Amino acid sequence: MAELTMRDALNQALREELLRDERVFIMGEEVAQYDGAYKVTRGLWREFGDKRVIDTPISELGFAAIGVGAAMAGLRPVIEFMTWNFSILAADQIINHAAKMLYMSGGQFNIPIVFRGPNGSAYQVSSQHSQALEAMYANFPGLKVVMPSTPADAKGLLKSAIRDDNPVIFLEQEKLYGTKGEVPDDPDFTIPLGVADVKRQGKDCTIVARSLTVPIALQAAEKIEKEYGVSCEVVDPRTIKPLDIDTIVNSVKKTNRLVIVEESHQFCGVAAEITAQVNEKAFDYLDAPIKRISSAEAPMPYARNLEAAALPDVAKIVAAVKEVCYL
Amino acid sequence: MAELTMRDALNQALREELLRDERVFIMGEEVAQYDGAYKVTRGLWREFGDKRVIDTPISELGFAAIGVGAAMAGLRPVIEFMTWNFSILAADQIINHAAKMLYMSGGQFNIPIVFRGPNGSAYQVSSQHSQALEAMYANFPGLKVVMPSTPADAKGLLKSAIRDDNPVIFLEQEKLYGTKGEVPDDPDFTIPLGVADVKRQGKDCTIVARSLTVPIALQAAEKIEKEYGVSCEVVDPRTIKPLDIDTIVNSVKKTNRLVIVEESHQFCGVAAEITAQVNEKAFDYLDAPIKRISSAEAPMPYARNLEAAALPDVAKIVAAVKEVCYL
Amino acid sequence: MPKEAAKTKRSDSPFNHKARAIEPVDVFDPDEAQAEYLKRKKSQLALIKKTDKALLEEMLYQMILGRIFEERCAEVYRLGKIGGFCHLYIGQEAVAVGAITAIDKKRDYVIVAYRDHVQAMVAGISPEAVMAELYGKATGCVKGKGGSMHLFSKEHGFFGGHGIVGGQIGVGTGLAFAQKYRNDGGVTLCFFGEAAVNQGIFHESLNMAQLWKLPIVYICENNQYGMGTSLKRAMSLANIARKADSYGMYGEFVDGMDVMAVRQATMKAIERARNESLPSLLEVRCYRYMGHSMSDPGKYRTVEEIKKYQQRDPILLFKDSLKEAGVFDDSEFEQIEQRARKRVEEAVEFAEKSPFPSEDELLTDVLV
Amino acid sequence: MPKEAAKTKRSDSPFNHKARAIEPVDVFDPDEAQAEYLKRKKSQLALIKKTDKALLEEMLYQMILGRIFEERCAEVYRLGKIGGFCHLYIGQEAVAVGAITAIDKKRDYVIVAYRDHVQAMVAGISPEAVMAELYGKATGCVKGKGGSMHLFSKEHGFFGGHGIVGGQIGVGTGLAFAQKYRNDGGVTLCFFGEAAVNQGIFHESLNMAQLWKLPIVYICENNQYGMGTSLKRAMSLANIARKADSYGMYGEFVDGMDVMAVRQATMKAIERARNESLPSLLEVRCYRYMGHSMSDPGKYRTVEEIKKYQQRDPILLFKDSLKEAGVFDDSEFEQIEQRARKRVEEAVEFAEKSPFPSEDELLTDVLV
Ligand SMILES: Cc1ncc(C[n+]2csc(CCOP(=O)(O)OP(=O)(O)O)c2C)c(N)n1
Ligand SMILES: Cc1ncc(C[n+]2csc(CCOP(=O)(O)OP(=O)(O)O)c2C)c(N)n1
Ligand SMILES: [Mg+2]
Ligand SMILES: [Mg+2]
Repeated sequence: MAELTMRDALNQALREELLRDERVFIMGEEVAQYDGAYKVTRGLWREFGDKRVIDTPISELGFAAIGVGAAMAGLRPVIEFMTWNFSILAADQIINHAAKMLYMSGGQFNIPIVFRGPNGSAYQVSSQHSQALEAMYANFPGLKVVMPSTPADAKGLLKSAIRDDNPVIFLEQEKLYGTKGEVPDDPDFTIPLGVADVKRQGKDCTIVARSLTVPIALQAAEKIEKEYGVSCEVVDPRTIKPLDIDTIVNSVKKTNRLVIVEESHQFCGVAAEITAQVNEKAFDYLDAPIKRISSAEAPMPYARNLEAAALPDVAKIVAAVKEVCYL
Repeated sequence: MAELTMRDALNQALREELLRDERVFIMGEEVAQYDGAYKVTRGLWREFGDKRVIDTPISELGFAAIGVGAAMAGLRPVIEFMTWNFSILAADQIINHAAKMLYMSGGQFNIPIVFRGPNGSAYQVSSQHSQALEAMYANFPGLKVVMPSTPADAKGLLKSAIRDDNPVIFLEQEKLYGTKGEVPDDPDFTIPLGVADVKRQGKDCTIVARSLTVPIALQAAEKIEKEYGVSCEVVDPRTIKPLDIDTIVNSVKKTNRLVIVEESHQFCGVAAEITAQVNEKAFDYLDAPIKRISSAEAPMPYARNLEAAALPDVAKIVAAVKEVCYL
Repeated sequence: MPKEAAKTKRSDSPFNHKARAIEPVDVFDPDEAQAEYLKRKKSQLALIKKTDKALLEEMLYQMILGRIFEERCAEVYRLGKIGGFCHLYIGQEAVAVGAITAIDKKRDYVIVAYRDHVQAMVAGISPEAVMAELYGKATGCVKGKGGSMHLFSKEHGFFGGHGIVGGQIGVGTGLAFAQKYRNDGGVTLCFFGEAAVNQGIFHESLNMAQLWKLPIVYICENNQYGMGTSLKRAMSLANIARKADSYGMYGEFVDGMDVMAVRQATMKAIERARNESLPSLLEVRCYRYMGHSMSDPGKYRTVEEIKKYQQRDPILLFKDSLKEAGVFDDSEFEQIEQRARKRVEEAVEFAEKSPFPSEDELLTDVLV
Repeated sequence: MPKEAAKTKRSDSPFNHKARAIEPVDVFDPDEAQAEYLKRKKSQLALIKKTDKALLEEMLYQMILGRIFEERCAEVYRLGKIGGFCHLYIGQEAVAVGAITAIDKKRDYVIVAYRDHVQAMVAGISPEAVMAELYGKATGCVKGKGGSMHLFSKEHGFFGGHGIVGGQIGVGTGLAFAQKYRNDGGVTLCFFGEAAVNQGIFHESLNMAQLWKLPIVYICENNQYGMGTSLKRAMSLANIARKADSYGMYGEFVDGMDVMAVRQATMKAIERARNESLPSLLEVRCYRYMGHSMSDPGKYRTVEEIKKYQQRDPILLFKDSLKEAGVFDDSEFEQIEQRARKRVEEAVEFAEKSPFPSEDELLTDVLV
């Protein structure tokens, strides 16, 4: 175990998988000679060279397609989007090609590919650069969607994603790249996709959070415990699809209350999906309506104060928990 | 009033708006000389000529962008996607440009554009040609999303969409193009965006359906009434965004039961959103968990029998209503 | 591996490139093309004489099989046996046969668009498996899940069957990337229609293929229409081979009615890919006789236009040459045709008799 | 209106286009460029003498204003006054000034990427409104909602400020479409970096612009790097002007350190657009001195390389010529610089004093 930033944990995962399997390669804008726009791929080009770590032109659709084709032919590409905002240009390859290839080929061609990069808000990068896209991709069958919140999860999940034989949407968060945590250095450490993690035990209210909102939810839980004596359980699904709904439902059956926090837009979002599933599976256990806290129904503004107002924060979570606890 | 097919109702709406406003033009693949792949634009090129009805190369991203630019400069483009599946290639222009332009220009540049075309399943056109994309687009602030289910609604809503000063995602359904209904011929007939329509009154259970699933839900409601004496109210939101949640909530407050039917995939879909909103706004009125009926969690298969199995149908709706009514 | 930077030639200053408008080129009416064909016919005959007779027979058989198969598709489609879109290849047979018979089936790959029945069969998928797929049967080459537009066969290196115009240009580039990555000597043939050239993915793919020197042959089947839109109404410069220049790529124009010409150009391009790891763009000018798909009445062109092209029908031209070269006589032609006809009937029978997929199949193959 | 089909020239058979590899061209090292510049300098001086003195002063002022403004941005960015991405334009001033001073402000449009401060100011947005925007203040040109990458001004025909590489190429094509649709005589200048050429939207847009004869000038600011990737590592044929050939479009290479050359080429292209409704592609070769954005340490190039380009700094070259032509003397230069410096200080002061937007603004401007 070593204490690593999430950036380095991801880097370690990539490095170990590059070492482990010749078929793995990394491709994207600035991933090689520049060490990655956010330095997640630092040092890999120097170590593995031009064949395994490949800088591309700014052609998101084109290089995503190259990844899909290479995966069809048996390689295991890791495609970096400098940010997920730009993946929208490549959405045709992700949604219409990667996600459907196995099915439309009658099971002949699986696509073992990972699309990864930072997702969600950063620091005042404004509307075209701040989107959280998990809901958009999770809507389509044929894709897995992963969102780690800690360095260890990031490493274990990314390794699983690379070893997975399906297309995986791997959503990181720039604001978490610098956060630190203990990370196992066993090169066979992996975390299975589809298993939630209870990041904090509690009995009065369940908070489901993911990625950036996990540390915020944990802070809020501390504050609520201290100020109101309410004990919150924080569940981090880690994988959005497949979703470990059982862990969430079990928590709700215990706490009878649910607040869901997310950085993405709300309408047709992941919180809506979790709400719908919990409604179906734990209807009789709910003592209050489920609350969703999402980012504002607006493109992301640039001004510091507006950006802060747009995003979930501790105060909003505290207020929501109070509401579902009728405090 | 005349009895028209939905195809002709849409055609009439387009024609009237072309006549009414010089700034309106139609652009897309095969919309002009070919009369539209699905004949929605039939006759318009002959009547309005090359300037107003424009065939494009197969360049979805490019001509969507031309639409966005033209709208910025004050025109009112109607951009046809031959089917919405191909809009995924243009998603960057819809999501990153059209939806954000007003906001990121500080309110200076609104984008009065309509993107339209058939959405959802057709007749055995398989995985890359059968997707219903309302959830994907509805997730993003800055867009309106409209889904008519009758010829009159189609006409009135399309006219409102063209007159609207915002980007509107207008989702038609190929299988409905041939359905007939009374359509007002008043050139000033419009239906406001954001207002649901109760397509059938009922008191025991609410069914929310949209587009293709409305006629199926109505059939199911008849059958249920006849066979089980259960009276279903069928609510058609017509506009997915903004969503007229009040009409849905009011219906649920009366019936205490809700089934939502949709052709799209379920995960992070519109039914999830409606479930979440109803959960929040009518929690105490619900006597049973809300049921969602969506298309299968799979790309659309080609084989006739598999395709049928993938889609919502009367039997599935009947079963769901029975379930929420504890029959 | 990638990132082999383009070489520079310092004497050729960019200032020498002056503003100018290029005259678009589009001269390929059937008469002119035929005249051109007759000019090179001698060398074509010589080529035929140098070619193995069994291969020539296989080429002719595949062309005729494709033709009859597609005619039969039209019939059973009208009977409601086939659903969805059904894009027929009639008139273009020389392209699939000329190009795909040039590959090394052990290591080369083929990827195509939705007009894929004939290409799939030339690549090796049985007519039975294709027809059953069109019927949506469990015995189809993709178990009834893909249908007409999505034929695949891993066994035959046939990577689909894709319905998004242009999508397979990018995916095919990725196949060639994998071949170069593994250094296995394989080459990818990537087919697309001329209308797909207007998609951004064409541009992005060709740039990367040349930048990284990928072993790929881009085969643009220029049948001159994308649905109802003629090439000239959709492309500002209707000379596709020339677009290769933009990437510093080899580009070549090929008469797609002449199966030997297609084969020769493809062989050269494959050699270039295999030996020098260099991509090529072939513009193969051809013509489709039928509508875009079974639901297209095809009003955007005249019967005369179609007839004119049919006078240089690729099967006709090839048979003529084979006869002139003394390879086959009429009775041999008859035998080949009979064989093809029989095979198509067997395919239809197989498809008819096959079961629909079991309903459990709905939810399999979504994820591995 | 659109759909003016390309003209054909029947003598130019497509068969004449033989397979060939084109040598990529990339000769523009500063020394060579300078030699070329000196060769044409005489005509440049003649041009200067023919140009209105007030305009020359305005051009020089705008270049200096842009330079000082950007230097000040770097300073206040480091103080944390500006957030997010901040892409500076230092070194490229001749492009914005040469091109945008060539437009008719009453009817022409400008659209640019995210490196947009200087272009916005030359188009007419006040330095105050730009600086306040960078500060995220309510008085910014987009009320603090867009920030550095998203400057807009309807009043000045300035259509942004776009952050998706290549996106504005398509949107700009739509602006020109609207101008042609309205037949209002307007022309669009559409700026983008050389790395954006590799996006599919470039290809799709240029095809439609030429096909439909739209009044647009595509100005590729080829500063030779897209972030840390040099042109040659990303583009198989590094000659962008030549890519116009693919569309039958006018293409021209321009020395982007020479403001008069940029202005002249733009004027010609604007004329072509205004009078003949024909698009053009200008490749304007330039260089950025700073990192890609404020967070880029710029390790992918040497100090020597930067210094070499700085020897032909566009402000330096222009001042030299103006002096040689006897238009301004040193004291006049000093005055112009003072004026610019003062204006930038006023802009900073204005930004500092302005209020942040009210929180209600969060949910306004989402829909009209
Ligand atoms: C992205 C996309 N846009 C539109 C379509 C609808 N469509 C299917 S085929 C076709 C024409 C393609 O023409 P071309 O590429 O020349 O191939 P051909 O059909 O002539 O073989 C169109 C517009 C599609 N399938 N995908
Ligand atoms: C679609 C997209 N991909 C990637 C990025 C990240 N990015 C921003 S600027 C840039 C480099 C662009 O270079 P160029 O077009 O040459 O313009 P320059 O910055 O040199 O002015 C990149 C990769 C982006 N903003 N949008
Ligand atoms: Mg074609
Ligand atoms: Mg650049």
